[in-house]
Amino acid sequence: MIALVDLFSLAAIGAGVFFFFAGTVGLLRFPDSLTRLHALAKADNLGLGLVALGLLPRADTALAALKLIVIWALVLLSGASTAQLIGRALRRGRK
Amino acid sequence: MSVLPFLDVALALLIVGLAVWTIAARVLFASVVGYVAYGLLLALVWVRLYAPDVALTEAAVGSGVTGVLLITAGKRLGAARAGEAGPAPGLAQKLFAGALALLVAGALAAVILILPDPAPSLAPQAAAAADGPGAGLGNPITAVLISYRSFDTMLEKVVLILAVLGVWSVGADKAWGAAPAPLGQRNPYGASVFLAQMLAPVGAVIGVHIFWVGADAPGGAFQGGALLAAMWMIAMMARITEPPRIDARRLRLALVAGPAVFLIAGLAGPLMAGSFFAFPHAFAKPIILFIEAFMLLSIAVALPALVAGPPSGRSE
Amino acid sequence: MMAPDPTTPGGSLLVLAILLPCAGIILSFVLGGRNAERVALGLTPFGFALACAIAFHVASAGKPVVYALGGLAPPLGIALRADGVSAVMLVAAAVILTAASFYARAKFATPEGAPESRIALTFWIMLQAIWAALTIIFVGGDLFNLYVALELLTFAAVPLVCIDGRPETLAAALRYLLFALFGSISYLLGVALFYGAYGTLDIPLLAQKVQSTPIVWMAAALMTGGLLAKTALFPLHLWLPPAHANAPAAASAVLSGLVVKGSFFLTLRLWFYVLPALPAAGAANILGALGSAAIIVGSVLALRQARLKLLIAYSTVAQIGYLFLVFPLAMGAHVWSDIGWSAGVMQILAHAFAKAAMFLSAGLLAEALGHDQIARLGGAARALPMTFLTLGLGGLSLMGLPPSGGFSAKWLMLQASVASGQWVWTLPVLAGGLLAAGYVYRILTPALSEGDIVLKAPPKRSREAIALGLALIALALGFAPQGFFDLLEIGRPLAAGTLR
Amino acid sequence: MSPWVLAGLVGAALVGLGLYGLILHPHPLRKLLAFNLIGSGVFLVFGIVARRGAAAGFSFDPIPQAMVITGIVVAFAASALAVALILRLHAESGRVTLDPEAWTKPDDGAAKS
Repeated sequence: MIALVDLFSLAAIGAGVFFFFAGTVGLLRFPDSLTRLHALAKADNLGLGLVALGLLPRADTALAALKLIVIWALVLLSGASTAQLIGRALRRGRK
Repeated sequence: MSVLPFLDVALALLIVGLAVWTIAARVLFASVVGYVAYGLLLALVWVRLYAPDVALTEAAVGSGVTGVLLITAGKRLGAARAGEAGPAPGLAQKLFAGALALLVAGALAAVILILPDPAPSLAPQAAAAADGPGAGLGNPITAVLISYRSFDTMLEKVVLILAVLGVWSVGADKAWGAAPAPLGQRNPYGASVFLAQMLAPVGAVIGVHIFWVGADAPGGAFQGGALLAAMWMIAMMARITEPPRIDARRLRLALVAGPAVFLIAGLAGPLMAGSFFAFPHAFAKPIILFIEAFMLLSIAVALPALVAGPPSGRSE
Repeated sequence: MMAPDPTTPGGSLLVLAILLPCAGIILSFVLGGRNAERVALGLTPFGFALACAIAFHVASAGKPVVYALGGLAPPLGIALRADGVSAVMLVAAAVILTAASFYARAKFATPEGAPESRIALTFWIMLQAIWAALTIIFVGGDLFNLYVALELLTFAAVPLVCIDGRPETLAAALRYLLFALFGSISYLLGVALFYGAYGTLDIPLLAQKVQSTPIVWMAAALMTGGLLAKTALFPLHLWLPPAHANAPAAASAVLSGLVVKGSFFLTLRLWFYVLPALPAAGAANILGALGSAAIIVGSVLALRQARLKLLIAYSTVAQIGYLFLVFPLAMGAHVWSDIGWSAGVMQILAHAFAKAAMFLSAGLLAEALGHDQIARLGGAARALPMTFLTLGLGGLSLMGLPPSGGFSAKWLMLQASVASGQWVWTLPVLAGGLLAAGYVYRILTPALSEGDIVLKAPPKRSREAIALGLALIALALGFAPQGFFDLLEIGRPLAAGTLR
Repeated sequence: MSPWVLAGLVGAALVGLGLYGLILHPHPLRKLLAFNLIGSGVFLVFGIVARRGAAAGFSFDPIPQAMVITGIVVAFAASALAVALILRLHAESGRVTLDPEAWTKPDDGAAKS
């Protein structure tokens, strides 16, 4: 049972790290700001979500688990909004 | 062999790299952005130094609120012509500055490496005093800030009042009493309004929570207040609310609430516990929380006031 | 485990002397408008009385007055400690700040029914803040507490420099702020190293522990460097003249007379109270040499100024140089170091009063004439006799002519140099006196010559009297009795070779 | 190498870098950034002093850490005052130079240093 939970954590966190890695590569390699933004948003939303998911079974208390979810939700919220804002600013700058 | 040492080294290199970028970047705005990223990473170093209270303060004040301040300033100044600040330094100046900086950094590093072993510490005294004047506080940092070295903390709150007045005082004479210029654009984007509406209430709850647990866990009036300040600033940037007029009685009362209550409690010390800035053993925790509540308010108001700047005659 | 509470009788006065102006700041800020002025002026007699009471306690007890805040003895708690020099400085600061407050009423008063104005609120609050900060600096016993006081002083002084809002004053204030911030942070780094080495920041506890190690030298160098930048010692003096010359006269008097003395006072605390055990002859000679250079450079630049206020400001750069001769002349436990110590403190006081008087007079003159160009002062002495009497008397003390506090200070410096065999320090003292005579002559000659002067408005008698009063105190210091110099020795760690 | 040694070296490097920038950059905002770098370097020195002082069941000495919190807030207040001055100077004159000679007026005559 414990081994199974560990395996789940490992898989989820591993997948999360992969998305972060991919996002970082995108940030460094993509040609323009909008596509880089796209790469970053993937890393933030999916990557962090998977890492938080993987950590959930390892939380000591229900409160700690709740905090993990809240952290992910907050990052999701601010990440999505700032991506919007940066995108808008870029479009305005281009005109 | 744990992986932590490698992470530490990577973090250190990244931070020094960003610091170099901040100093060396050609464009003003790039340098500002480098500094803000640097501040965020620095908070991680504080976690590694077993200083969660400092990490929270650094993230909220040192990086977050300072970031807004500097980016706003950088944006306004970045558009200005290059070279208006004066001639670029010559080679001799560069060599002199470089030599001096190397000398100071080298000497400092050498001295840090030979700090005495075992290190002197006041932790035992602080632990012993916890049974006395600082009774009932699980977070020793809060005990130091509000009890053992409360005098410093009170004075630092007075410094904040002076800083706010100093910032206001660079405004124009005819604008005195008016509100500072709005923080955001005239027509804020939907996304920033959405962010403020969603984030500000949650952030405010978290801010109060951080203050409340601060007596026993990492957190306290400084960190909670900074978070509340940030939420208010987000709301102002989305134009959901505007900076208040600087002659508003309520604003001024909120700004001085922390130091005033602290000062009165300090003055009442001789009656309560026989000495200025002493608290009676049995009531130390409620008194400290009471003082901190007003400090929370003052910090939450002072930081946005400092960012918003002097009063502006401009009305939109 | 816990050290006994070191509080002495009269100790609560120290706390009250600090909290009084702090309460004044808070009240002025909330009540606003005319009340800021009322609070500031209303508190001056109490502040003055507290300073005198502390001085009386120190003098009558013959030992420092101490208060441990929160009943917690150092190292965990913070102690306040007033010794002889603190007592004298507290009284001097109270006199000058009170004088500046009443002098400033003419410019910073808020008329009945008028709305709150920017300059009035800023001025009255910052003046009280300077009072609070200086009080802590004079009685603070903890190095970090003193850091907070230094920052308080910076935040109070900078807005005063640019209170009239012209671009050149903003630039001067900004330059001052950057120098001051560098000074504070450098000082703070030294504090961190002291804590890392000895686990305490209490001055007497540190003094017992310090040894001549690289850490201590590094900390001392950093703290001294920071304090020198704040004191505007040559070659870090560039910020001072524009900042002091552009502020309103009442503010200039306080900035030049007192604020730079705050950071100098901490330099004294550092070397004479924290580090008396260090073999510091080399460091003392470096400080003395920088001081000598400041005397010469500052005086020569003062001779070349076209504006009266700039001339007086450059004279401050020179007179600060004299202060630093105290290090070679009073360091260590020698028979002559008492003389050097008396000379140093006398120079602080004489310059504080003389310079405050001169800046206040320069302000009156600029208001009466509409300018302060020295070349256009022809005949001004006849139109403004009392103002020029004050300038002349202040100049007398700067030159070091008897009878004046400046004369006593310089005479004691010469005595100490001769007694200690350090003849070399007589040269800057004498040369500085001659150069000072030169720049004072430059002010007085055109003024005493013939010329037609049109007064825009005659200055108020009471304001002239305040300035003259300060100049007279600078002269009266020349008659200080022996008991005054004995007071200065109270609590000095290595007075006359004995640990007191 | 223990983390505190590393943090100490980073602190020393930050102080050096900041000092270099503070002396060299003519732009006041760049000077302010440099000052903030020095500040955080100094705070790190406090941090390692606190970490080394771990004793009596605490993993750190609380006194230096409390000092850092006070210091961070003061440093922010200083930055805010400096930014206000810089922006006002820029708005009033269109320049941000700190060179005293640039502000010398013709009627100051020989006021050169």
